[in-house]
Amino acid sequence: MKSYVNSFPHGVHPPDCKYTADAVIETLPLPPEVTILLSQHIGAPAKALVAKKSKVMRGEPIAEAVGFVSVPMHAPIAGTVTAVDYALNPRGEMAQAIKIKIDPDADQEEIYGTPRDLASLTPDELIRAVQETGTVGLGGAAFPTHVKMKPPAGKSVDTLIVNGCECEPYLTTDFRIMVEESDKIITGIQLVMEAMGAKEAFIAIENNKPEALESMAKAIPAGAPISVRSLMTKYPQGAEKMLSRAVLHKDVPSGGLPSDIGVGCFNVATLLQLGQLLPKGQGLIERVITVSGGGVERPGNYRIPLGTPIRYIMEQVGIRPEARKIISGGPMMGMSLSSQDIPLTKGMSGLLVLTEEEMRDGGGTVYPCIKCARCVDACPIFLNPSLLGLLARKARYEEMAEEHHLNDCFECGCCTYVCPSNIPLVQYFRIAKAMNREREAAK
Amino acid sequence: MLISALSIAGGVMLLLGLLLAAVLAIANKKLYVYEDPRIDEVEAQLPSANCGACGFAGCRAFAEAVIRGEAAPGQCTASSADTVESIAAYLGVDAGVGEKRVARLACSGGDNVARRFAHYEGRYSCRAASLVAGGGKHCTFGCIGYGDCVAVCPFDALHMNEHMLPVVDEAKCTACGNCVVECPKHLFSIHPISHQLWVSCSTRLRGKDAKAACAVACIGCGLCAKAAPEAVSMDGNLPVVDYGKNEFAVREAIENCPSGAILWVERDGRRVLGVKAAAALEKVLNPPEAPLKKTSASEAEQKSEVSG
Amino acid sequence: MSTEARPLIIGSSPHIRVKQSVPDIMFHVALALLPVAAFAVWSFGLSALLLLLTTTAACVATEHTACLIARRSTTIRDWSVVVTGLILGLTLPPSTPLWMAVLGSIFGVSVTKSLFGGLGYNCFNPALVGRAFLQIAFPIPLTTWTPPDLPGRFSSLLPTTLTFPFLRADTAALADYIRTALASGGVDGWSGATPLSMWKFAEVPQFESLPRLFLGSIAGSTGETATWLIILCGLYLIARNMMNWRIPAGMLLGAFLLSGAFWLSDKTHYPSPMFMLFSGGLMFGALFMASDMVASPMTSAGVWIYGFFIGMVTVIIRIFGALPEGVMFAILLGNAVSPLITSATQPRTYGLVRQKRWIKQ
Amino acid sequence: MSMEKKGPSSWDVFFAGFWRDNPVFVMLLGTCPTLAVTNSVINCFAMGVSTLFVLVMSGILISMLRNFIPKQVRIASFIVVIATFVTIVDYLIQSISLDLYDSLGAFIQLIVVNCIILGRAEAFASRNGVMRSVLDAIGMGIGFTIALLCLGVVREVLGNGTLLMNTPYEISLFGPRFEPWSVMILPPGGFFVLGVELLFFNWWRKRKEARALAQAKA
Repeated sequence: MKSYVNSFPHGVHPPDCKYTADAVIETLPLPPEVTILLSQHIGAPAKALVAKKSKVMRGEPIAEAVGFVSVPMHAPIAGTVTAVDYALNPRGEMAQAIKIKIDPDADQEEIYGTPRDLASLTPDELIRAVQETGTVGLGGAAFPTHVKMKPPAGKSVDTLIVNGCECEPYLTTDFRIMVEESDKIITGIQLVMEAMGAKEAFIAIENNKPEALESMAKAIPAGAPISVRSLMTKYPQGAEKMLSRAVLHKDVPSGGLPSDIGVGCFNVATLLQLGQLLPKGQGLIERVITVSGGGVERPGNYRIPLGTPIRYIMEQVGIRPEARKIISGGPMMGMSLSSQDIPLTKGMSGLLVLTEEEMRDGGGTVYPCIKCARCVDACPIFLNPSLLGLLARKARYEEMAEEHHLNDCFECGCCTYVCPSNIPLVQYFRIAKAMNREREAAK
Repeated sequence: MLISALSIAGGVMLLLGLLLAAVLAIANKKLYVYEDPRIDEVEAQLPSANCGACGFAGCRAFAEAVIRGEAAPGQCTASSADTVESIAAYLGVDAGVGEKRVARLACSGGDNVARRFAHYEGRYSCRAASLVAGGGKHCTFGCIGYGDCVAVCPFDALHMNEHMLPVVDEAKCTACGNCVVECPKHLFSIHPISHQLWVSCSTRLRGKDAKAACAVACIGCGLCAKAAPEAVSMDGNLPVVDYGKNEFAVREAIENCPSGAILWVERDGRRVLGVKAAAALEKVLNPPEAPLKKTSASEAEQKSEVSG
Repeated sequence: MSTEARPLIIGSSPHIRVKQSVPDIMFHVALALLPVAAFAVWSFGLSALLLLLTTTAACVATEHTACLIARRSTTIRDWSVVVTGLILGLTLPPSTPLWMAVLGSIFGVSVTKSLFGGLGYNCFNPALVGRAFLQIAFPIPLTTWTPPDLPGRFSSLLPTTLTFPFLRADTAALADYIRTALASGGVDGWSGATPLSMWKFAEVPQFESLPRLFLGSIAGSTGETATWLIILCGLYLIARNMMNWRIPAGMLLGAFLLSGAFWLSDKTHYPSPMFMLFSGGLMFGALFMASDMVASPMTSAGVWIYGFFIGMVTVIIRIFGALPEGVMFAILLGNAVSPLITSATQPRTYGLVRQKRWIKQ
Repeated sequence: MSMEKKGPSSWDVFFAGFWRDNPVFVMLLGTCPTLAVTNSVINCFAMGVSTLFVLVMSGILISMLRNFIPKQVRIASFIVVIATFVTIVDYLIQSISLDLYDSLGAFIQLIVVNCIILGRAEAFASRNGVMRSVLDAIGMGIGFTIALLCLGVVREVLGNGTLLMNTPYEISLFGPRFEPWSVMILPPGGFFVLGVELLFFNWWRKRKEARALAQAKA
């Protein structure tokens, strides 16, 4: 019996393509104009606090949270609000946004914020402070961090898993920040542990990142209940459910949250931002992203203000004419973007500009399923993607959800990645889930 | 010999017959179920499309409801008028025929007028494409054009035109509502054919932004609301026709529309544009002095887009 | 720089794929069968070559015609039908009349594959169905064997190969031909039996020596004799991740354990487990026929059960059945139960307690 | 079955069983004897004629009695009628040829429960006059016999290389060197041939319908 020490069963090994692993984080020049989407997170969209022509300083709150599951937005540049209306979001919808034009005379160095003494805060106050920073899960999910820090009533979190796996190919942001800014990450971990009352924390890092393992281990202060775990390099190691299996050998119950088994799971980038912003009382205005892929002339890791149009980023790093696809996030789970007008959002951990040659997706002929069972052997959730795919083609969506656990699928893409018949399984599942949601809503 | 064979056969059969007859009699008494024979008759006349437009789970359920008096025969929109009459006459009830209703599409943005700025690859279906960055059409509110509605129409009443826009054949449309449910952008709705003033656009954008995406987009100018103030009002940047005051929804409302977003649907289903809109559209589709009209037009659009 | 010149492509994630597609897999299976086919031609000469070419061509032609009739674009380019043709040819005796081979090809491909909807929808292995049909229809020619390495095998055909369609294969002439050829090589006497039938039908069971079984200098179907080569070719496919290794492993294990139990009970009557594994079509069946992806179960546990089941059924047919060989029917039986095995061995979904499936139903 | 007020002409009634409503190829009734006895032409013929006889006789009797048999006990009454005629046929075949009787086995007795006969009694004879019932019975009987022969000819020709084997009129089609396809004589052969013939007939029917539809449109 094979025991999966430091990993989880199934999964895939895509080529890692981490070309930018050695590229030190650079800061891009400020863009002339930014577009702040009011819904960059999961939950209620923020409500604009500014109107056309208001002047804002850098880091000033420009939109407030609506309710608990929501976060405020802050101005990433000092300038003048030019419009509060619609802009294209990464999902290809028109959504509410605030547009700010840079003020050439304004001071871009000074950042709005009120430093505070964190030691004196109660956990609840700390969580409120986290909400005020506008921090969301920066790994890609964009779930408000403070909501995660407050487990549902009756549940408590005693173990923290810090996700430094970065199992998606190409992406190197988490790696770079773990190498370059490990101290602030540790600060973030300690703050979150304090707020949640967690007793220990594990920093989970895949074993293809020895530098990060070393740097994080070095940054842990003596005696702190924080340890580094080296995990097997495998996709999707960075998923919450996989992490809890790999690190703690526990399963998150189906349909449940990690807090059901006393686990909280946070991305290193999120914790870095907390470690950086909380003591100064500032808001989230920029993030580090990897810009990579064959369509980019100067791939690297860049610190970029939120709301920067992708067109501007592409002008800065140089886009080749062969570029055919721009992906927000990694190639396995990322969203392809329909336009360069879309602004950078909190949930974008990378921008991949792929060429025809690199994509090799969808373009291939779709063959009938030959029941090779590779998808069954790849699915980390132990579903039967082949069967689900057949049901989806017959539009038996309810049956998929009720009898074959469709809703446990988190669309990691392993099944589609390995399918020799080029069947767009994940796309089928997304359609099925959307149809089920719509049917539920109709009821 | 013959006599004995006959008596044995006859006797055995008689006994058996008596015994089993008794069993049958009991079974008849205990297990008898009455079913109205008229249900079968009505069901036989219905179109068996099981489309669900009547609001019941298929034709048989509808037939049962009609017999019980819970539904009027006219509620079956898929039947011809003759059939409805015949069912009504058979049951001696009122046909309950309402006005003919049809599905209407709130978008006119075919590929000739609305831009696609990204090329979608994957399963050829609107539902699938809409989940991938909205489908790649510049106007994120409009029709994606992969024909999911055509696929679900049980009456062959929907067809894609040459610009990848579905066209309702109002003669065949029975208002079953399948397309209303199917469209991922929720562009279809069911209307009586007397609702002739029709806003054929769903954009939330305004002015230049809307125009950049689609030549027939509503720019929110409000001229239609001015022309027919009793029936048309502006909601955000789209006109809304109050069909409760349909008698005020006059044809004059479309005459000043600069883009053709609001139009007039004739009783036979033809869509009529206002004079101004028709002229404007003519210019977009056949720009004067341009042999290389396609490229120059798209370049011009790009420039305006970049500067704007 | 105008980056809008070419519209961006949008598509659903994942945006990268493995490069191995269905035709690649099928092509490599065909490739892996080639050495086996070459050995068959080396052992049995021109007749075997002609037989293999005939079955392959007939299968491809059948599939193409079926696609034409169904008004679909032809699917012969995915190589799967070539694999079917090769396997069918390799499972027939070298002396099979070509018209029967054509008939088996047409039957196997059309009934098992085309009628069910083509690649991916066949619930049985088409080559095996074709072979089973021939076995039931023409039992005598299909159990008439030729010794390997006959002198003159590259200069003349076996007398039955070119039998006129629908006419009886002249097995007497074949026996004469073999006797003459053997005599010219200084050997006399040919029992006309495979190692399995020599064990099963001889008055005193005879056991062929293992090295001869392993190296393939025995009588049998064209492709099943060279055990060593079959294992090598199978290992190639396993190494390329184009075959589920659990199927052959389970099947060999099942056959080994059951035949081992019999052998321990009576060593004079029952053959050793190694004899069982190396004789007849078991090795070929395990590596190339039972492992057919379409007709085998989809779960890892299910695949073990499936292999084990086929292995045991093979041994049971060989020992208790009327035929000396049982691989073909065992695999067809396995194919028939594989959907059941799949549904009974669904893996436990992450985070769920295992359902009590049988109680639920 | 079209059972409108006017009803089809007698001619239609007679021919329906041949083709449009053929009991084997269209209604898929009576598959048990169809698969079991069709391994030789003479078996098919005997089975077909026996069924025809029972169909006609029970059709006559049932249509004559149709106004006297109460609805509630009709099935029981039909079975009694059918069983009587089947018993007669059983005796008859025994007296004509014992070999034939043996090769048909239990399937003559099983005509009692052949759905074609009960089906026609229920669907037609019990609702129509004697004349029309007889026409229907003859049509269905001949249709059944034709269907059996379609299978029987193929199976016997491929399975034995002959026609009318086991009769004085046996014809050998391929000469003595024919290689018989023994699978065709065995039960699997029945399934294969029935499957292929159903495929063929349905394909033909569909094509005809499609053409009629295209013509109606044009």
